[in-house]
Amino acid sequence: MNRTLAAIFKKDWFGLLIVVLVSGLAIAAVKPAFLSPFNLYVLMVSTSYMLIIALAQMIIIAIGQMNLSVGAIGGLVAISFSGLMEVHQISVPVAVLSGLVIGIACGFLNGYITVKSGISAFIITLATLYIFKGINLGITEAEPFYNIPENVKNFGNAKIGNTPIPFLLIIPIIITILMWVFINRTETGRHMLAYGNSVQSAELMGISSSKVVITAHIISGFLAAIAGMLVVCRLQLGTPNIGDSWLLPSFAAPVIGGAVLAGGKVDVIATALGVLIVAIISQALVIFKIDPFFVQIFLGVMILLAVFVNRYREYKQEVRRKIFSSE
Amino acid sequence: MNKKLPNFIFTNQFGLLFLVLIFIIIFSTVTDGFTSRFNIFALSRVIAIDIMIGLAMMVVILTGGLNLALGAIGVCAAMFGGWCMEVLGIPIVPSLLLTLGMGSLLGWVNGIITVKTGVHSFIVTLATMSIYFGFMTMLTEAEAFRRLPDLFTDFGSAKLFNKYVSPLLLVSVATCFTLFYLFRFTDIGRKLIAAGANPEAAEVSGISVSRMFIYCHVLSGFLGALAAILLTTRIGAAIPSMAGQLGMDWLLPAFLAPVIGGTLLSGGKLSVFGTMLGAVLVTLLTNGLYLLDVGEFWIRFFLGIILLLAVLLDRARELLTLKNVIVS
Amino acid sequence: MSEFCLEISAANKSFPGVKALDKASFRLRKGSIHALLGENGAGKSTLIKIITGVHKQDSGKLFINGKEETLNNPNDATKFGISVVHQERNLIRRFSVGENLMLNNLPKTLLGLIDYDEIAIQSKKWLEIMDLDIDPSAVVSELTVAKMQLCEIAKALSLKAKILLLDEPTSSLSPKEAENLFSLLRKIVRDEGVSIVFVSHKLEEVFNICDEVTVLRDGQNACTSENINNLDRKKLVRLMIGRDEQIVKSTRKTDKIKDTVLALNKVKTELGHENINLELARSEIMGLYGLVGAGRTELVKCLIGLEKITEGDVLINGKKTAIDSPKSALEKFKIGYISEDRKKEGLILIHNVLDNTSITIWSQIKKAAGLVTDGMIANKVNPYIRKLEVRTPSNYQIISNLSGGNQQKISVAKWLAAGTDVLIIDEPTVGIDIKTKAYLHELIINLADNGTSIILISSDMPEMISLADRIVVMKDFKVNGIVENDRDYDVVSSKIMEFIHS
Amino acid sequence: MKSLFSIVALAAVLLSGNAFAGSSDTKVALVPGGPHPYFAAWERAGQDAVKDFGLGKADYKVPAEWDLSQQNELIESLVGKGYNAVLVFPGDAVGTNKILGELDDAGIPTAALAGCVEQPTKAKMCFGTDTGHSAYLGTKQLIDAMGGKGKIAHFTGFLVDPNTTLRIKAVEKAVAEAGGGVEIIQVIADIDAYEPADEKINAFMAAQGSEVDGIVTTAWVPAVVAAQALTNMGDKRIKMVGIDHDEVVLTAIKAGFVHGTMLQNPYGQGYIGSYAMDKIRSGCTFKADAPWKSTAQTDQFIDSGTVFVDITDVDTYVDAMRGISLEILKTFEGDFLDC
Repeated sequence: MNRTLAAIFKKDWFGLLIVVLVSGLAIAAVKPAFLSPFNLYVLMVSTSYMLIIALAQMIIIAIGQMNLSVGAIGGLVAISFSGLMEVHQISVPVAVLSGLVIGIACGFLNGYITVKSGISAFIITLATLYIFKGINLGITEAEPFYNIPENVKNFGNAKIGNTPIPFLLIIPIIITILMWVFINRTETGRHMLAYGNSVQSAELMGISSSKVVITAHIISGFLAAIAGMLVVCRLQLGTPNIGDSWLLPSFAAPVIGGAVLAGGKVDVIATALGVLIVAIISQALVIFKIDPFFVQIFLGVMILLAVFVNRYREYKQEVRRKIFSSE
Repeated sequence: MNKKLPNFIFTNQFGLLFLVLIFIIIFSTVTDGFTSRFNIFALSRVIAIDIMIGLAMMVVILTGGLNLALGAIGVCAAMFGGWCMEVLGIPIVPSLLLTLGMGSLLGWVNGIITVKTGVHSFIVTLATMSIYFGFMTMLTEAEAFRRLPDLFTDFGSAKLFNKYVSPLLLVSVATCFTLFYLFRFTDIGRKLIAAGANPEAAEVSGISVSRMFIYCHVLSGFLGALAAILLTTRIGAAIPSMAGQLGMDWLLPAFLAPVIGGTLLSGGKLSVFGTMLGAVLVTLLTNGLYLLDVGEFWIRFFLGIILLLAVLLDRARELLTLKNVIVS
Repeated sequence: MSEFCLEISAANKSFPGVKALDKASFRLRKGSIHALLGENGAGKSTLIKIITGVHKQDSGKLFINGKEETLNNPNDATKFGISVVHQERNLIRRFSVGENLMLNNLPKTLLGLIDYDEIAIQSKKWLEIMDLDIDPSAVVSELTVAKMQLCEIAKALSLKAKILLLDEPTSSLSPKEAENLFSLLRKIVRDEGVSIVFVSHKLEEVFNICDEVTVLRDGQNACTSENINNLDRKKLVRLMIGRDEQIVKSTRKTDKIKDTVLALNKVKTELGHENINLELARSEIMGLYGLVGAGRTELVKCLIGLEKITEGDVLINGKKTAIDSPKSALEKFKIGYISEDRKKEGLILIHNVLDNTSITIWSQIKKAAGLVTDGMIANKVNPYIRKLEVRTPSNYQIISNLSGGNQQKISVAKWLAAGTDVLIIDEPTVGIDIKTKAYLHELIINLADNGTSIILISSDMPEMISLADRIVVMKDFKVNGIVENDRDYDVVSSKIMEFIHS
Repeated sequence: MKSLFSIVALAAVLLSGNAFAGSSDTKVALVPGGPHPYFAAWERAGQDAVKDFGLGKADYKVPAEWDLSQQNELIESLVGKGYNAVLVFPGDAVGTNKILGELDDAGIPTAALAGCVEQPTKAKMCFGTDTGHSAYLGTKQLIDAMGGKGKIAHFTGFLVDPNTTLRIKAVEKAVAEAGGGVEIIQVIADIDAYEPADEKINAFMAAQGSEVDGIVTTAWVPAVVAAQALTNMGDKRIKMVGIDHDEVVLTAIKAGFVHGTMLQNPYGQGYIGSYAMDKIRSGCTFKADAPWKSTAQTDQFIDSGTVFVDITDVDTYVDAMRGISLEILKTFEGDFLDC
């Protein structure tokens, strides 16, 4: 029993859970409104799509790469999704489906080019970022699509029964669980982490790089697509700017969750908590009426703190490793 | 560091030079006004700034890291310089020195944090970016400094070589040669590269890697400030939005130039002139695409396509030839 | 059914510029341990890569159990039960031992999800075969190298390997661990019906466990499936290098050894060394011997300032000093360290010969404004590159394109160039062919004779005894005893063993 | 945008009003700050100007990104292409001045459109909206709607944009004038992207929704998101005054969730702006005693019309705009120009 407790304590997400609870309670103590149903609802809404965006980046971090085009894919899907429904009167399910297909296609493109060219994904996705966003602007000429079907809009606002839980949160929750299972309990998932740990070893173990990398990018594109469409549901319009602001948070959450940019170490639960922390912070900034000029600084400091904490936890283990690492 | 000439043909720079020439020929034939004096002058000025931004990022990429705070540093430095000139009334030269000092200082902070915590500079600079920028907006309340000495602002619009070239370009090119000397012909430069290529080996070989990494970040801040100065003379004022929200408008040119120029993202291999040509290529393309009526909304798309082709082309060349040039 | 489980006949393989294999043949008898020998660059690794499906031979046939087969990729090889244990550790360090063993065919539950309990059970089986009592859920990164090695073999077995290739398996093992490994190899050959291809530079080992020998020289067969009993060391060496081996009989003049240059006094380190007392005299070769994990490399790393010394004094020429970094070790105290880990700590693989050889001397030779040109460097380092007979097309060759032996020569050359008073040499001849090895031995002795004090870390007992003047035996991060080396192999080695097991 | 069609009608009216003979070699470039729906009307305005006033060209040219340098690059390339008059929405109220000066040296007349550049400037005029004043008027409207007392929240855009600071000050001014009854309880800025805007504004609603009585938004995105938020909440107690003509805002006004919005006149700006540029190129100069308005930024300001619309005239605001444009155009030459 004690050993399991110790094991839990070692987990990345444990510390974060504490942070979430403490900060949550602290804020609530000062501003009871923080725990009001509506506020919780708002919190969960903003968490919902950020969660998926973070996972879309996390899966790429897992294989030791970066995907700069997450936002561009999300934006492209968002406007295609709403555009198809407005301009071409396509039924919602079909629109969703084609949205997913586009996302997957974009992801596949990223993965395929990265694998075949052997160029760092950072560069490839930097280029595709231009391409996807370019198509987006080319199609929309910066004009939003407004006529979103009612049922889509409702989905964006509805709560489950009279709980404060938004419908929007359902899909992200399901996906988070699936991702956890995928990373920890499926062969492909483990192979991705193995690849992230050491490309060379993975290949010598007969793990196919191209399969791993392409799959990862497809998943990333798929998730970005879902996020894009959720944002449309939420905003109730398909504007070309969707996705422009995703890049930084997409990295912040996994990193706060203790992910290693070099690859091979990610934690779904911790990432989810990372998203929650970021959301709580930005809410706290509003609730406590922090001077708008001060907000940026605050966020930066928070990221640094989170990282320092993670580093400190690793530090001791490292000293041990030094001793163990034999001649 | 091979000096045998025939190998030059297989270098990344040659490939880029080739592309640049091709596009120059294309644009000057199919578009009107590409070769107009006004356009060339304008180009020279944009290129100058993009080169400087590219170099500033390059020196951090050398360590295998990234400097997301580059834009923020640039703006902070420029605003500080503007403040020195306008509010404190300090003469131009000392003000500029202070500006560069500020840039170096902010870079130094990035370096220290990265080295001391061992956290990847991507994260560190991600954080410092919003911190620096936040302080800047807070202190300036987004008020621009535009009563700058005429002598200073005129420099940005001065025209040389019978009005074809901006002096800014000379500054950038001079900087390129200085950096080339640093990395190719000095012990410190060689140490910087070695530290970037394999920190453990460099450390064991008696190089203080952490110091080298800090130098790289300081140098990055310094060049960032220099780029900001050029930009300030070009827009005639120090304005908080000169690099966009959080200074992120600088990031794309900052990555593109070194990346296209053949600087290794994993560190330890850079190309000063490659970065220069990279910046030239990108600016050339944007300008050319604007001139060809592709429809402004599609410009990003075409830019992306061409960038992709450029890196793929370079990769193909790389696979055909065995690279052994570390600095060029 | 053929008596050979693996057979390659007249295989040719060329790479741009070199003919790596020239009608090379190889036959592996079922249930045998077969030594594959040859100098670096003789074509061993190419042959192995063909056997494991990494490369494809240009011409020539490959038979498995008598049937001709083609291997297009490593997976094919795995399917035929061929698997290889490489020199570099190839486990996923953040994964558990069990998962590493099972990674290629992870047991699944009905839902198709990974079944970790099952992993524990199955992997346990293979660990037991290798007499490893590790918890399958233990994380690899916390194992000792020796254990990692055994895990890799266990992994190979778990892949139902019938043909096992071991590439320099003992390069980082202590004699005891090596002996343990050998008995296990014999065991699996006996019990699991495995046949083993054994690649090593340590001829003692070959005679110890191998049944048959194939020697390659310049891509051709110097001998094919020769029975070990028809060979002796002399013959074997002649087959490998085409001439007799000059045995280095130490001509050390110990009279030169005097006045302590470096002394450790009750030293305690953050890595856990306790009460270390050592004295090193001018032009002395002091050996550090011990099992893997005895803390030898760790000790010298603390000495040159890579890790911290927490208590006790370091005296250089009698003066108390604090060495805070390799930089000051090199520049202030002229102490150098040739790392055992060439790829990680020794060389910068993506840089060229010139830069790697000169890395230690840039600050020495710089002129005004920090000027350091290739010309200035070449003048300084070329003598050493020539002296060490480094084989490279030009000074601008990228290190990663050089053979292991030449790489090692470079990592030595850069410290010769630095002109240090104290040189710490860590496992200098691991994975190095006989010629280079002998050469490096002579070099070390010359250095000492000319006044350099040397700390030699080696797990190779013969090497240690032929070189060192005094042998310090370490165990569990402590000094267990010091043996004056009178170069009488049996006496000295037994003394050493006593200290190790006391 | 349906508003366009009725605006084409305006063109007809204007034509009949005054006939323009011959075609000039004036090539006007209408350059917005970046891709943004606000400016869409400029494209049509330019085309109509060409038809009606016989310009050589009047093209709508959009920078690839919202980025001062991108805008400068575009303008420079346009000049390279032979455009000889530039109407620009300043990428930065100060930073854009330099290039305008350089264009002026090259003999190319320029004017700031929709938003102003700060003086000193070589821009011939600022024809557009006095951002500060519009914010001020909007707040006044809001305060009236609130019955002269209550708590106000102000949502606005990027802090790096000097206009943002102007707007914040203007809102404060209006509140101050209203006396003690009204107070600003919160300013939320830097929300020019939809996702963060949605997050912050809703967070605000959750925390302060019960206390706040009025909301004034002085940037496009916050206006859209706030209007959306109120609609979703179905809250008609909180009064809101938005800005610009995004359909979300207009629908919210019709539905009664938003009190009203401060409209600008993009079509008129593009149409009359192009006309003015042509006049200036054909040798006209601005009168010394022209009836300039002056703003915090410039004293060579011509108001392109800022009207407040609420539920009563939201359907007919286009006519209001037409009226204004007509007025301006009628008197423009007489009042401002020496030809």
